[in-house]
Parts: sequence; structure tokens; C-alpha cells
Amino acid sequence: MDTIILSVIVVGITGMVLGAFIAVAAKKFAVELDPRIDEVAGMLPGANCGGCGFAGCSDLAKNIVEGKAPAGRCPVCAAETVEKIAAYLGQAAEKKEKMVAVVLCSGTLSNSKMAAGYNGVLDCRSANLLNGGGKACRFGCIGFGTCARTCKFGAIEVIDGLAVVHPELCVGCGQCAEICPRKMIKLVPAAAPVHVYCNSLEKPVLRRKKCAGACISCRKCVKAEPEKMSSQGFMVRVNYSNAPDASIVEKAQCPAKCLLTPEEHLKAVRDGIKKNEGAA
Amino acid sequence: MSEENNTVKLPEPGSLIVSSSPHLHENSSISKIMLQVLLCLLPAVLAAVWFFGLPALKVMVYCVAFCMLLEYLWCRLMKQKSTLCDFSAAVTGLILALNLPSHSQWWLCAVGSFVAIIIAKQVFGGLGQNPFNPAAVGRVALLIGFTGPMTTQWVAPTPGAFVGAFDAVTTATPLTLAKAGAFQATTSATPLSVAKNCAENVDPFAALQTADSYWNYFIGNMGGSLGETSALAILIGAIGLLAFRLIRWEIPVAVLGTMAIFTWIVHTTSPSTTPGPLFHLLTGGAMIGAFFMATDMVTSPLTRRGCVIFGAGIGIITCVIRIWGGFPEGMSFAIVIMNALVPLIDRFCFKRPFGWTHASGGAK
Amino acid sequence: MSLNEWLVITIGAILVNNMVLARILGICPFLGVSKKLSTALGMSGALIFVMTLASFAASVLYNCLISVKHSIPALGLRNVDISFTRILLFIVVIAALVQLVEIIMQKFSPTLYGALGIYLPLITTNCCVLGAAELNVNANRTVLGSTVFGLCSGIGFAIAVILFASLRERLELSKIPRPFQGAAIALITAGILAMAFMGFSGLVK
Amino acid sequence: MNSTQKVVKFRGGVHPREGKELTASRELRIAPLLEKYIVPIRQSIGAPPTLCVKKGDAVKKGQRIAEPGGFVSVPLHSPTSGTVGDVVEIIGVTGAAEQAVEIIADGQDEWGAGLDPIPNWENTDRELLKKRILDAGIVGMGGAAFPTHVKLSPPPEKNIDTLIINGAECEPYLTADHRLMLDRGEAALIGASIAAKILKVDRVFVGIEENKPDAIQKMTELASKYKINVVPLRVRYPQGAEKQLIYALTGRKVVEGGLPMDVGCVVMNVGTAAAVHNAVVLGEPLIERITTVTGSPVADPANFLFRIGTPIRKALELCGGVTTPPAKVIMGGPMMGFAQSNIEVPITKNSSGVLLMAPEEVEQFMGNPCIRCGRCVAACPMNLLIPQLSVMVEAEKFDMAEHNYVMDCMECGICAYVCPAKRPLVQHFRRAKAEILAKRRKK
Repeated sequence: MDTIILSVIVVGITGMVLGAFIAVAAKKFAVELDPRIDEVAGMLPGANCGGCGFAGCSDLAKNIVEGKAPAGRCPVCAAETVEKIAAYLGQAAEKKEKMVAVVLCSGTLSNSKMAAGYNGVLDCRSANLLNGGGKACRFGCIGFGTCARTCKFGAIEVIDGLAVVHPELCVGCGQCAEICPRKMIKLVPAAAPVHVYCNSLEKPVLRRKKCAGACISCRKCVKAEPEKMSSQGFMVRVNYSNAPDASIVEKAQCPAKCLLTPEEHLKAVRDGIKKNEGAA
Repeated sequence: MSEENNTVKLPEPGSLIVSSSPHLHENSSISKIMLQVLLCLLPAVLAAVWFFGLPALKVMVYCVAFCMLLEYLWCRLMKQKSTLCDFSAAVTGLILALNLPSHSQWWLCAVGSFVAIIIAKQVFGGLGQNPFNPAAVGRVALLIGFTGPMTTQWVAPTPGAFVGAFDAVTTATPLTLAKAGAFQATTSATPLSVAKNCAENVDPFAALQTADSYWNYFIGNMGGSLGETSALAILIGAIGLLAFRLIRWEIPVAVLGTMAIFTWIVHTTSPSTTPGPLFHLLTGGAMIGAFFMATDMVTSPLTRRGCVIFGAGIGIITCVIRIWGGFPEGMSFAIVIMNALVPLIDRFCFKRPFGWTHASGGAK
Repeated sequence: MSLNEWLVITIGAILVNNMVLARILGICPFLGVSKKLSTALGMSGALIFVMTLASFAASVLYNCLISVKHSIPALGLRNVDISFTRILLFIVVIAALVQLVEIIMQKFSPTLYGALGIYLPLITTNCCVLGAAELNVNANRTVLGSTVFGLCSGIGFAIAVILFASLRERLELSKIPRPFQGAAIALITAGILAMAFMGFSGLVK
Repeated sequence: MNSTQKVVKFRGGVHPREGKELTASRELRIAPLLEKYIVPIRQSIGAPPTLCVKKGDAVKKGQRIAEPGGFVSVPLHSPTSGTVGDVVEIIGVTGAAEQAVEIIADGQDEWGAGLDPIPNWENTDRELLKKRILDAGIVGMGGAAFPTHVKLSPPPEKNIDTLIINGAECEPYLTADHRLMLDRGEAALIGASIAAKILKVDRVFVGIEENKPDAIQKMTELASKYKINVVPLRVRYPQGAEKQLIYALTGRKVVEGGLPMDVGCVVMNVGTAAAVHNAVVLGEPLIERITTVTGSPVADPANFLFRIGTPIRKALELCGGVTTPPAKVIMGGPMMGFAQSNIEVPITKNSSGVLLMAPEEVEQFMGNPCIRCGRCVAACPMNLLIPQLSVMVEAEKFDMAEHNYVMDCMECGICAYVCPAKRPLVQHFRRAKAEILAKRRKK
């Protein structure tokens, strides 16, 4: 019993003395911190993808709380999360549309003609400084997969020398579009069901010489849905502010098989390899 | 004009290769370097076979085979291109073998090879990425894990007696060794262990430091690991290494120089603590460590200054362990410890680019 | 104490019985803050400071308060042994010290504070700080001896963690197979380093 | 004359196989007129010039077809008389797409009313001479294509005391400068004297590598008339690199990020010096240059006097084509030249050579890991820690690489030349430099 009493006294007094010390120190060296930053950071995805342009999620949280960035700056967040953050901070959330990246190119190795053999670093950005890799087309995908390595979400796969975005995995952070040396990965509304898978600005005759998958600029699709497709020079694109629905594929009957839904495009790319293997 | 065009042969479009400059390359490759190292190890191998007979050859074959097998299996497992052809596994295996006692069992070789190839090299990403010298790590692991077989079961050298040496294997117990009679205390254990055991005597090293024994140490007529014994053979190999430009001379010079100075100071201040510098240089792993293990390209510093610091560190740590530590030999420990320091050394022996001045560097 | 005993304390704490590599204490900050050399340096500094101070404080506390037999006639207590409370008291002291370091660091070096992150509060319950205090008790060291031991253990930790951090910076650049990335390769490296440090065993008894 | 000038050894360097014997002793040939020239519009560092002729315009030989786009920019001249064709997009020397103008020759090859010769340049105003060099469109012909008039206009606070004429030609295989010194040595020396007058310097060196004894002898004989020292240099690549050359001749080190003028030197290629002579004394703008066409697959390798805008295809036809299909066509020398993907690429003002390499001569780069053998460290003339730099670039740690002075790399290619693992080091460093520059520009 004696032991217990004394122990309690000794430990208690020591604790109190030290506690007092800390209390004084905490007062003296106090640092103001905004507790909201941690809260907001907790709501963000925490992937630190850098898609917002800040150094990671907690940095974005700091900037959102300080009002230097809008609550919807994170490209990855779902709309509900943005609303939650805005509500927490007492701001009005702006609506944002979900975007996905898309590689507008059909230049698989099976489709492409090679201008030269490439011997060097297998990285798009390095290759771009050196004749742009081996493929003849200078507008299409180089295919060394720098975007795939950059993607934090594993949404890009390089199949047969062509980067393909899996829209169901893509969160639209835009890092791939940023890193692509040809700047040919586009961020488009996820709602757009079809894309024209060719990025070339060359004359159709020239581009068909270089790539069997190139758009031939026949404009059948534009004629089918004039409002919902756009063409500039020789380049035909889906009008992403007023996207057509998937039925345009049927209507247009694209002779180059360039106007496709992402699923059809993926299948075509995969089939290309099989065909090649069959031929070999 | 067009007729002429038809007769003139020009490069086909699409047949050309584009690559970054330069378009000329020196005639060298990794496998060539490794083969040159193997060639330089040949004198040591021959010396080991001469002194320890066929069992020594067996140990070397085991180690090289296990190392190459493990490398091959790893590449298969990781679905990589096989890296057997660069011969780096063979070099590791052979150096490991030269660090083992002559009558090592096959399982000792296997464990050492596993540690060297898998744990010290491949899990770090393979050739070029390993921060530690694989052979040194293999030996350190064996020294710690199997202290007995690694430090006590020495066999006396039997110069030239290849088959007789095999008999020693079958009866390799301390008893039979003692019964053979012809051996002196110096040969039934490595000279280093003797030095350690006798440290309490007044002049314990007299027997170890005669001109005769020095000659034996030099040519390798003493107990010890396969490659540790013959300083002569290692030196012949070292000439090859230097001639092939495979090593930087700064490292062995720094290692051996520091060891000599350090042991000289200790020896002169207190002769009963340790034998003189020559003894230390010629016995144990000093030579093979300084020339073949410390100089491993992957795990040594890049700059000259760094190499000197690296070598000096190895020398000092080796001597400290030899003189005061619990193990008779500290070379491989020292190498691994200094390997760990290499990134720091590289960082602080930073080279300034050509034309760098304090003014321009400071203004940055 | 003789020179030899001081050598045993210093060399022993720094090399032979290195806190991290031989006693395997303090592995959490060892692995946690060794990703970058700069944070490793900061952590080493903090830990040397805390260990020295904690060893000193704990030793004073132990020698003056805990190990003596207490008699307080006013409360009717006679010859009470409270040495069993020492771990409790050591933790209280260490925790208070770490809190103090943390508060001061947050004020004067917010970047270092941010870089050390969770590992700073972890020193609070860190086994190597407590271990140093406990080892001092076991070895019956004087207050001065304990303080030097704490300092040297801290230096030993610093050597290990700085070496390790520089190695990891190099590993960061190498192509380590997927399954071994991160903690796996760090532990393997630490193991090899520990093996190498075993070469020092026998230097001091 | 003074060939006892003390020569300092620079650090590192290599001595690759020379290959110069293919063309060194062969006579300089003058390329015949072609039907069509493709003249890239941008041929120098700095602002691109703007085209001042339209499709269908008649042009005379030496007529200005593009105006300079700024101070660091030079005009462009028509290589022959004829009409202006399309402006086309071609794949340039570096592999990037660039604009070029076609000139369709009329076969007359008539000089237009261009520049007046200034035979007594000794008594002409320095500014006038400088303007002439600008008007003639002269750029550094050794490789970098830096506008020469800019080089000759150092800011007044820089005290220039040495002019170095670079005849080292350390690149293997190339002999264009060698032939130029043998055949037009006097022109180069007069050009050097003009440049020396513009810069107001007395000390002029001509540095020539010792593997060209005939050129050294010839130039020494000629130089006795002028106040010019011919200095034989150690045969060591990259002897002709600006910083190394200055160090070898004067013992001065150009600080990192600095220019030769910081240490009182101006370096000029012998070809550029000869072009200066032509522009001033003869009144001819820079429309032709000597280029080596060489390599083992070339049937009849030689040095040619080509008009600017001659495609490689035509150059090869003049050499009798190839005996075996080459694996690489390189514009420039083997150490720093650019591999071409097609043979339509035209010769520009800085094309010192067209080199073909047979498949058995070409060694492929491989993605082998660095074994830290340190050969590159020993050989790097800029003293860089290449093994560390290269792994940093591979891991895309460009900040780290910048701290480790990757920007000091001059892409001489020695590291990749000596690398036993055949790592594409130069490509790594080019990438790093490009990324770092892009980041700096963003700021």
C-alpha cells in the first residue's frame, strides 16, 4: 500500500511539473495553423497526382482554404466531393464536367509505315528530340509510353506501339496531355461517345502513305451530322461542345474506320496485332 | 540525268537508322570487361589449385556454377533477358570462391552464392545497381552465419599434390591434420589467427616474422582462403587489371598504404599488439581485397579523390578489426562498410565542371 | 572512470552495439526518415539532442529519486522501493522532452517539422531513447556516464541513418524489381549494413 | 611565324579512329549546278529570317532571299540564278520539321548586283566590314552556326586580345577544313586578318591538329606574310571544341555558362574565315561551302564545294552512290553529327560533312545498366560525373541533374563513345537539357 501511494505521488508530481513546462512552452512558441487544411486534405483523393498544378493534395488543400484555388480545382474529385468541400468552406460549388483523356491516333505499328529505324532511349520525350522515333507520321503517337508511365491511375496502355486510354480508369487529371511531347492527348468530355482517331494535319494522300489507319478527310461524318462534327483544313474532329451520339458511326460509315467509339477503337487496335501475327 | 540516276545506287528510304550521336564507339563491352577480370583472376586460380589441389578447384567450380545458375533462374523468374552472357555472375562466383576455405562443402558455396547473387545483387536490380560488393556480402554472411567452417577448418597447403589433397578432404578433421605432422602451427591455421591467439605472449610474432615465413606468405605457402594466400599470384593479376584499365590504381594503393602505415604505427608503439606492416599486407585477404574486391567498379567511388578516401577507409577498418576486433580478418567487413559510404563519398567529392570557379559557382 | 571505460562507452555505443544496426532499436524512424539525406540529418540532430537530454534526465531522476529507498515519516512511509516505476517515469520524461523539441522546432524550423512529420512524435515512445535510459540503469552508469552514453548512442543512430539515407538516395535511382521496391529493399539494405557492422563485434566487451 | 607557342593539355578526351584517309588526300571537287536547290530558311542560331521573295520571282545568284529577323540573325541568299519555287516543309538536319524554299535553277548561274568587293579592306572602316559580314550571311561554319557578325561585335567592356582560328578538325572522318587549308589557306588567313582588324587584336592563332602535317606546313608558310601564329595541337578529340581550344592555346578557362569573350578570346572556324575573305575581298555572300562526303559505303568519297541547299541525294550521286547499303547517313561528323532518316535533307551553311556508315560499323545503343566503370568520368572534357547524371535522367530527376551540372554538357559524345554498356548517354543529356530549359522558360 505504501508503495502504491508513494508511486502515485512521485509519478503524479513529475507528470504535473513536466506538464506545466510544456504548457508554458506551447504558449510561448505557439504557431497558428488552420485546422481546416487537414479537413480539406482529407476529402481530396490523396493520390498526389499533381493534376491540379500544386505540389500534392495537401498543398492544394492549403490553397483552397486560403482561397487561392477554387474548390473544384482537383480534376480527379467527383462532383459530390467538390460540393462537400465547398459546403465545408461555405463556398458555392461550380459545376464541372467529367473529362477523360483520349489519344486521337490510329497509328499502331501494324498501321504505320516506318521512316527509319530508331535506336535510342525508349521514351517519347527523348525520341521526340531525335527524329520523333521511327514512325513516318509526325503527328501521331510515338508509342514509347511516356504517358502510360506518367499516369498515376494506370489508365493508359500501350498496345502495338499506340497509347490507348481506358476511359473507365481515366480521371481526367491531364498529366498525360501535359507530358506528351506531341501534345496529341486531348482532354475531352467523358460524355462524348465517339472520336476521330487521327491527329494528322497533312494532306490525306500523304498521310495515308504513312499510316494505314489515317483519316482520309472524306467528311462523310461531317455530312451526316454537320452540327456535331467539325473540320478544320484537313483535320476532322468531333465537336466536343456538341458531341454526336454513338449512332453517328452507323450513319457515317467511316471508310477509314477512324470514327469509332473507344471500345471499338480498342478492339480494332487489338485485332491489328492479331492480324499481324496471323500474317507472320 | 535520269539514266545516271538508275545506275547510281543510293540508300533505300526507310532503311536508315536514326540514333543520337556519337556514331562511333570504342571497342568495349561489359562481357569483355568481365572476361578480362576473369583472365586476371587466372593466376590466383592456378595458385589456389597448386597449393590446395583439386578440392580448391571443386570449390571454385561449385561457386561459379551456383552463381550462374542462380542468375539464370532469377532472370527466368523475373521474365527478363538472361544476363548470363555478361559473365558478371561468373566473376562474382570466382571471387567468392577465392574467399572460401579450400575444403568448403558444397552447401557453403551454395549459401554464399545465394547471398551474393540474389540478396546482394539481383534484388537491387542486377548488375550496376547493387550498392554492395556481392562477393564481399556473400563472404560476410558466411563468416557470421558459419563462423566455424569459415574460420577454423583450414587445410595446410600441399603444393603440387593434387590427388593427395583429395585425401585431406575425406578426412578433413583437425585430428588428421595434426597427425600429418609436417605442419607447423603457422600452417594449420591462418597466420592471422595465430597472431590473434598469441597476442598475450611477450614476443609472440617472432615465428611469424622470419624471412622464410615472409617468403611463404608471398608465394602463398600458408593456410587460408583459396585466393588469400598467394600475394604473388594476385599481384600478377593486378598487373593485368591495371594494363586492361579495369581498376583505378588509387584504390589498392590507398588500401595497402593505409594498412601499412596504420600497422606500422601500432607495431612500433606496441610490438606485442600486432606484427609489422609487411605481415599484414601479405597475409589474409589484404591483397585480393585491395585489388579485386574493393576495386569493383559498381561499388567504388567515381572520383580519384573519392577512391583515395574509400581505400583509406577500408585500410583503417580492416586493421582495426584485425588488431582489436573479434574476427581474425576484417577485409570483407571493411569493404561492405565502405561500400555503404560510397554514395556519401561521391556526394562530397563532387567534381566541378571544366571552367568552374568559385565566382561562377557562387553566383548560381 | 579510466580512459578504457570511456572508450568502451563511446566506441561501444557508436560502433559495436550500435542502437540501430546491432541492437535493432529505433527501426521506425530509421526506415521512416531515411528517404532523403536532409531529413535524415534533421532527424539525427533531433534524436541526438533528445537522447542526450533524456539519458541525462532519466539518469538524474533514477539516481536521485527512483533508486533510493524513500522514507517520508509525515505520511508514515518507511523504506519504500519504487524502482519498478522507472519505465513509467522514463516515458513521462522522454515524452515531455520530445513535446518540447517538437514545439520549438515547429516554431523555428517549420520545413524540418513538416519533413519529419509523424516521426518526431514517434520519438516519444521510441525504443531507442527509452532503451538508452534502460541500458544506463542496467550498466549502473553515473549521471555523466549515462549522458555520454546517450550522446554516443545518438551519434551511432545518426551514423547509421545518414549512411542509410545516402544509400537509399542511390537506390531511388536504380531499377529495383517491383516486389522489392520500398520497404523491402530498405530492410534488405539495413540487414546487409547490420551484417557489416557485426565485423566490429569483439572490439569492446 | 611562331610555332613554339606553348600548348596546354586539356583534361579527358579520346582518340577515336580517324577515318580521314578516305578523303584527306583527294582533290577538292566542285559540284556541278543542279536543277533545284532546297534552301532551309533558318540556318543559324537566333531569330529566323523572313522570306523576302515570293513564288515565281526571278532571282540571281547571290541575291538576298530572306531578311534577318533580328540582331542575332543573318540574311539568306540564292545559291544560283533562277526562279523561286514553293515554300515546303522538309525534315531538317535535326529531324524536326522546318521550312525551306525551293530555288529552281535556270542554268545561267548569273551573279546579281550584290555586294561590291572591298579589296583594300585594310583601310576600310571596321563597322563597314562588320556590316559586310552580316550582309554576306556568314555564320559559324564549324557546327553551331552562330552569326559571325555577332561574334565580331563583343560588348565594349570585354577586352578581346586573342583571335583563334579553329583548324583543329578533331571530328573523325571529316577533312573539309583540311582541304580548305590546303587549297584556300590564303583566303582563310586574309579572312582571319579582316576579323582581327574588326576586333582590334594583334594575337591571332591558327590551331591545327598534328595529324595534318601538310596543312600545318602550308599554313605556316603562308602565315609568315601575316601576323598570324600557326600552332600544332595535340591529336585529341574534342580539341576543336571552343572551350578546350582556348584552354589549349591560352591556358584560360571559360567559366561555366560563360562565353569565350569573357576570357578575351574569339574563336572562328577556318571555313568561316575563308567565307569572310570571300565576302569582303570578292564580294560574294555565303552560298557555297566545302563539305566532306565520306564513309566506307561511299563509292568515291571526296570533298566537294557544294551550293547551300544541295540535298544529300545529289551529293551521293556525285560520289557515284553507295557500294553497300549504309545503315546510317550522318550530317556532320561521327561524334556530334545527326543521323538522318532520309536523304532529301539539304546541305546547310554548317554542314561540314555527310558521313555514311556501313551496317557492320554501326554499334547499336543498348539499354544496359551503368556499371560505373568510370571511363566516361575519366574521359569527359567537362569533368562531369556522368554515371550519376545518367541515372538521374533515367529516373527523370531533372532538378537533381541540374544541380549536378548537366547544363555544362556540350554533347561531345565522348562518354557514349567510351561506354562499354553502350548507353545512349548523349540522348539522355540532350533530353535533360531540353527539359531544364523548358522549365526555365516557363518561370
